[in-house]
Amino acid sequence: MSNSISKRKALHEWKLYLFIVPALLLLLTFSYLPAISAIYHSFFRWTGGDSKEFIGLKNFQAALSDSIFWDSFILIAILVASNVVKLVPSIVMAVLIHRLKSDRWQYWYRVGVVLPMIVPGLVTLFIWKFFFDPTHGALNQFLDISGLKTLLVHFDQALHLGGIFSEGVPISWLGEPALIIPSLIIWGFPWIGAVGVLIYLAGLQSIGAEIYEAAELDGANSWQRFRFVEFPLIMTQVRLSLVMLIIATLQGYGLQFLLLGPDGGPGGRGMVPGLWMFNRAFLAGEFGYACALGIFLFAFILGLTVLNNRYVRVEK
Amino acid sequence: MNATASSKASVAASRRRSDLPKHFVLILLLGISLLPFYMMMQISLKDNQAFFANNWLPGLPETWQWQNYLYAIRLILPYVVNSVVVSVTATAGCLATAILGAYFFARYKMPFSSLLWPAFLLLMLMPSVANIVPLFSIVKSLNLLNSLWALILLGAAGGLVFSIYVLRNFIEEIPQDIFEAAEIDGASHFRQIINVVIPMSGSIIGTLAILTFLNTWNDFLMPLIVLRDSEIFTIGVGLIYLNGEYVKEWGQIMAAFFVASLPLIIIFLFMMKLFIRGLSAGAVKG
Amino acid sequence: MKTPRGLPFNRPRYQIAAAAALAVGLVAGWSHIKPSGDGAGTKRPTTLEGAWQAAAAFLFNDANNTFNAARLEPSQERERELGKAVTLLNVQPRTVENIAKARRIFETLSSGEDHDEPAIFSDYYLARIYERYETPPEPRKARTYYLKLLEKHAGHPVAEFGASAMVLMALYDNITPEERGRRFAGLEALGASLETSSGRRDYHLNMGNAYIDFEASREKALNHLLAADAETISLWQVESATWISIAELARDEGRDDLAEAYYKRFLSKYRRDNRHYSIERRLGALKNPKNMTADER
Amino acid sequence: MRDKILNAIGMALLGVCFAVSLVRIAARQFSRDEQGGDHVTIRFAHWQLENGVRSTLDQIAAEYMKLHPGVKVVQLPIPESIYTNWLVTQLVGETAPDLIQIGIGMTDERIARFFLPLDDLASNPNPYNRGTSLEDLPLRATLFDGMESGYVSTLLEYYGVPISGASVRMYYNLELLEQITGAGTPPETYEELVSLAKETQAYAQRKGVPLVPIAGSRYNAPMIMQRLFSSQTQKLVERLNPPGIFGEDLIRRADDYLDGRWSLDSEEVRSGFDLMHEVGQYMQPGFIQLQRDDATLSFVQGRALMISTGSWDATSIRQQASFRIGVSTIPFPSTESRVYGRYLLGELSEAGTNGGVVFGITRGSPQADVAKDFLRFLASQRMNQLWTDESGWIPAVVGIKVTPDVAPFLPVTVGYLPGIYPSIAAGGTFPSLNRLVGINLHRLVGATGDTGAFINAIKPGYRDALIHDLRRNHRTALDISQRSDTQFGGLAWTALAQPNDVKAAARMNAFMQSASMNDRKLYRIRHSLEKAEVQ
Repeated sequence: MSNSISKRKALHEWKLYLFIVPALLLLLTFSYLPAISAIYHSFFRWTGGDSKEFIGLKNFQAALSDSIFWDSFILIAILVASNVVKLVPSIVMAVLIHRLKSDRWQYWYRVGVVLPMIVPGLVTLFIWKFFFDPTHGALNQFLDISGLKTLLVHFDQALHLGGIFSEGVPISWLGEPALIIPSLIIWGFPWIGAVGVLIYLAGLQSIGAEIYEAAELDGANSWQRFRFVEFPLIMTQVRLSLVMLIIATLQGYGLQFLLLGPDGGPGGRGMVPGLWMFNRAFLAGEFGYACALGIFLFAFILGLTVLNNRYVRVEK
Repeated sequence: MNATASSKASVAASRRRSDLPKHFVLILLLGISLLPFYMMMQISLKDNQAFFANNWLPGLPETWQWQNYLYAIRLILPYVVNSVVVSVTATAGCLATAILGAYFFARYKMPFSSLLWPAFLLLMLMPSVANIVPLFSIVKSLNLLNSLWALILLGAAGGLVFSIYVLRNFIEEIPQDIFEAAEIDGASHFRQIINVVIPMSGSIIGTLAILTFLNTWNDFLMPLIVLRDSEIFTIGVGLIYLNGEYVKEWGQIMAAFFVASLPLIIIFLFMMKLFIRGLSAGAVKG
Repeated sequence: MKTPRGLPFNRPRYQIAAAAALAVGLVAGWSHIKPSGDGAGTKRPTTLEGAWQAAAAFLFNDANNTFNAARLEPSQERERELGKAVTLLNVQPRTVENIAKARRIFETLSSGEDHDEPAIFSDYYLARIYERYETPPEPRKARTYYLKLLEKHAGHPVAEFGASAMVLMALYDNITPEERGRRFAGLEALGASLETSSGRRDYHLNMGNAYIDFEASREKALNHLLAADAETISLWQVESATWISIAELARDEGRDDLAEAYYKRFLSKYRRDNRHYSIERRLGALKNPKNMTADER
Repeated sequence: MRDKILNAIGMALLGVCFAVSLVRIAARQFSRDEQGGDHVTIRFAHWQLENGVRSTLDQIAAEYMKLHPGVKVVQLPIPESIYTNWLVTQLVGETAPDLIQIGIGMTDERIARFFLPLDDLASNPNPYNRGTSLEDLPLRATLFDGMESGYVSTLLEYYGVPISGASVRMYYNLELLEQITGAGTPPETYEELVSLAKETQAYAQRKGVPLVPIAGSRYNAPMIMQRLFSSQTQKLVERLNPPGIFGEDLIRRADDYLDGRWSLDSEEVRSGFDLMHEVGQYMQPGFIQLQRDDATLSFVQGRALMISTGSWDATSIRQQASFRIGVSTIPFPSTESRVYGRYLLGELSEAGTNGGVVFGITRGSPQADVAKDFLRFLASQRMNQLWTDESGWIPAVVGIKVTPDVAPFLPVTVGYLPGIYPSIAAGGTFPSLNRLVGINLHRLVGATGDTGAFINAIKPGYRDALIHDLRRNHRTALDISQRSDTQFGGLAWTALAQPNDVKAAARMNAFMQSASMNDRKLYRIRHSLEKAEVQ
């Protein structure tokens, strides 16, 4: 961490404060003011136009009894939990690239990892929507060809799930409430985060050569090498990626909106807090109420991050 | 430096096992994540009939629809100029401010800095659904409507917090004695940044530059709201029209997306080295 | 980490690129700094008359500012106070304090001894405030002000507009049918005292529709709507619905000639209406009931 | 060393690219200032991105520019999904175009604050109609809906002029129809539609082709299902109406539900849901998750025999389809039908359909008079003829000959009123009910869909959702009434200050009628809410 400085020297170095001024100015106008305006408007009944009416804490009281908003945190919990699983492929890929013999291959694999970042999000979304299409989508075609479909149908009958998978009827992945959550989790299947992979690679390279020799002497197999040598060192980067991923999941609603629509699809199963804020603001025209929901969501994320920093302390 | 030393050591450890299984798994994972790229390329050469006839495999070369690219270039070209100016200036502005800010936090534990730092991080947590209208009224009160400056400042503010967060970790890694050496030579803080910080973290600055560039390049909502005259629209706005159509020509859409990401690909190919080394040089210590 | 070879002044590439990008970016900015947003907003009214027109056109804040700022002779002070209070009801953002401030102004204007226009308007607005601004509303206080208006200012359109409000407040209350019957009777007398055509029309419309809503009396509903129509209704949505109701009620009451007249009036004036074909069939059924299918009664 | 060169080239390339762009912008900025002088530019914005609309409007703009060399007319199409965002910011920012399409995202408060009243336009003849039969008719009388679609009742003024209209129809792939049935005539009644759908399924089975009778999606399926449901509740509405009331009244229907005079178990309502379930069987499985362009694409690709959508999609579909298209109204069950004939009166009347594509003029526009002139030009008979011929959309001006392609879309004036809809209202009056019905629709129309299961799913929440919506409607009515108090003050004072000003007196009189109409609605909602909460 940056070293401490005596009061006297700090006064002498007052010029340093000038360095933070541009950043502060920029953030104050374009990040803080909208946030403050959101807090201000959460005390009003506001339809986004000119007329607004001061109603004190009514928005917050209404939010407390808004079951749709609080139920949507269940889905968020599932998605956040699935984030932990979604980190694995990136870690596996980083470790495998790191253990390759030739440097040339390592370089070209890094290029391959970074390339998908350039593809605009709309393309990925289109391909996944096409993937889930019931009649001629890839997922159903694959299940039919591989015979997995009949397996699922027996599975459905055995546990009498009510015909989610029934013979001859293509599975509607986004049309059947029970399948929405699995579909949202499968989405983006290999979950390779380019930035994540490269950051882990960076951590792995800082492992000293002598540590590997020591592990070699103890006869550690590849799993033990990973468990005791490689994984501890990239633990901090993994934790950072996890925090970033969780914040993005908690705030995100674009995926659910484009795949399932503003009401969260059949059964409202795809509803997440961000989407309900969007729904209330733009569909019901209750901008003030949406701001109040935003503050609850912000408090939730803040609590989670503080918890994460305190209890997931990892020694560097 | 120690990077190559450690990989040689791991080579020694695993020379008995061949790399084949690793390559197999890597190519499998990479193949799936590159699927969107492949689909974008092959669909851009088809019209709807051909696409629905066979979805996955590219058509025979003589059936390729080059007029999709003609359409895309005619649609995107007028906007490329504006996008380049906005993205480059925004990225430059964002990085300049971020370097100064990060230097402030990293150099000394100044009074109030322990207060400012959490205030910065809070911004990353704020959900941003209902702030289109307030953001717009701020741009309006700054009298920046219908000018590229609005997009430049918004773009710069967008990537600022993350850049400061990453740069601070990096600058703290630079040993103090280098700074003291520069100070003894009479270098002011500004001179120290130019001569010590930037050269040492050139790679991480390249990385953040590309990440910020990507964000401003694809944004479409802000430009459409802030700009009025169509000749200063950016690429994102051109793309939104394709998505707005009701009977979609997927070939044209994919061609337009490819043309729009072409400048990125070109810059990437040249800056790849910088970008990868930046990320790999222990950019983020958490 | 070894210390680098001397002070790294010799890495020009980055410095030039960064400086160039920043400087040139500033130049580009200059040509854009003056956006060409040229819309001139609505012009601010300056006179009292302009303020009242602004109030009528939703521009509440502008009107309120003009009422506060206008330089007037003493004789126009009461008009200014009224204007301030009337616009305060809708100045944005709306707050409970604004409503209370408006009420205090209305109370001072109303208690003044000379019963001029501002006093009449103030009594009307005090009634409205107790009717639908107070939470929970206080109908009794509102009634006293409406009655005071009718007694003291019979023939004044604003005062008589309160009569139709009293009808709604009294009948759409959560009361037993018997109580509602008594209130219906009480309100019947009110109609006779109204002198303005608009007052009578709105009163009869409210009474007629209330009789229909509560299915209290077809005959009284018909008479009230006929009385309202006599005052000429200019709003097409209200007129078309009233004509149809009159025709339907007349038919149920067996007054076929009246029903036929109103069916025809509706059909000739409202050709472009989704109900047109159905009303044609009902007119046909009225004239010769036999060709009407059973379930179209 | 090699990567150093690569980096250098990269940076150089970026620098060059950046410099070129700057020069282009500076040059354009200079040229724009220089020729901005003598030129008046008016811009008009709309959200109709369908094929044919933009090209036709460009043609009309070109015609206008030919007549007025000094004026430049620019079209600004905005995608529907972000139109509200775009609109709010453009109006607030006073950078709005001179003409804006009124509709999506528009509240009467925004209209009053940002748009010009067009009474002068409405009551005077349109100069561009000189030499036609409409020459001396006021503009209002030259439009088929009397400019009703441009009238804002709470403001008692005309704020918009329509140039088109819209209707919902059933589209057929005529070539496929001939192959399947041998005859190219679309079905007249719902029963014929069902038998055609069965034949289509058999045909698809025989031929082994992926063919579905009706293309369905989240957007298209409700269009046919809602209308079919409203057929089964036509007589229910007549039964519920007390003597003296005729036609649809949503507050009364809500009150009837809360008083138990009708419920989800009423036989008419069950029959309506059965009808929705049955028609859902003939759409592609899982259509709930598909969107508007998926359905249109499958119809255009020949993978569906029919699709129900609006007249606005006609040109897009015709340009994309390689086959001839037939169009008819959405077939209703016949009154003789044993199963669905008992509860219905007949096809719906569209006599009251209002005009569409309504343009208003923004207050902030510095060249409002030029904008008004262009709006008159747009709504002239000659230009509206060009509009319907080129775009394939319905004309708004009376006395225009339409092409055979457009004819089937003209409003049908013979017909009855609709009954209630699955969420009582067709539009947005009861949003919570819309949401409740929407998120449970898969229980009704899916492959394993069943009316009983659907009713049991929505019944528990139906009453609370209805009360929530009634409260919202009460809040809106109260807002209007409170706002009208200040408006009434302004109108009354002005009228009483000049007793001989007839126009001011007429405006006050009209305003009192519209205000008391709203007050009646306010009190009726409050009354049924108090009754419901008591139970």
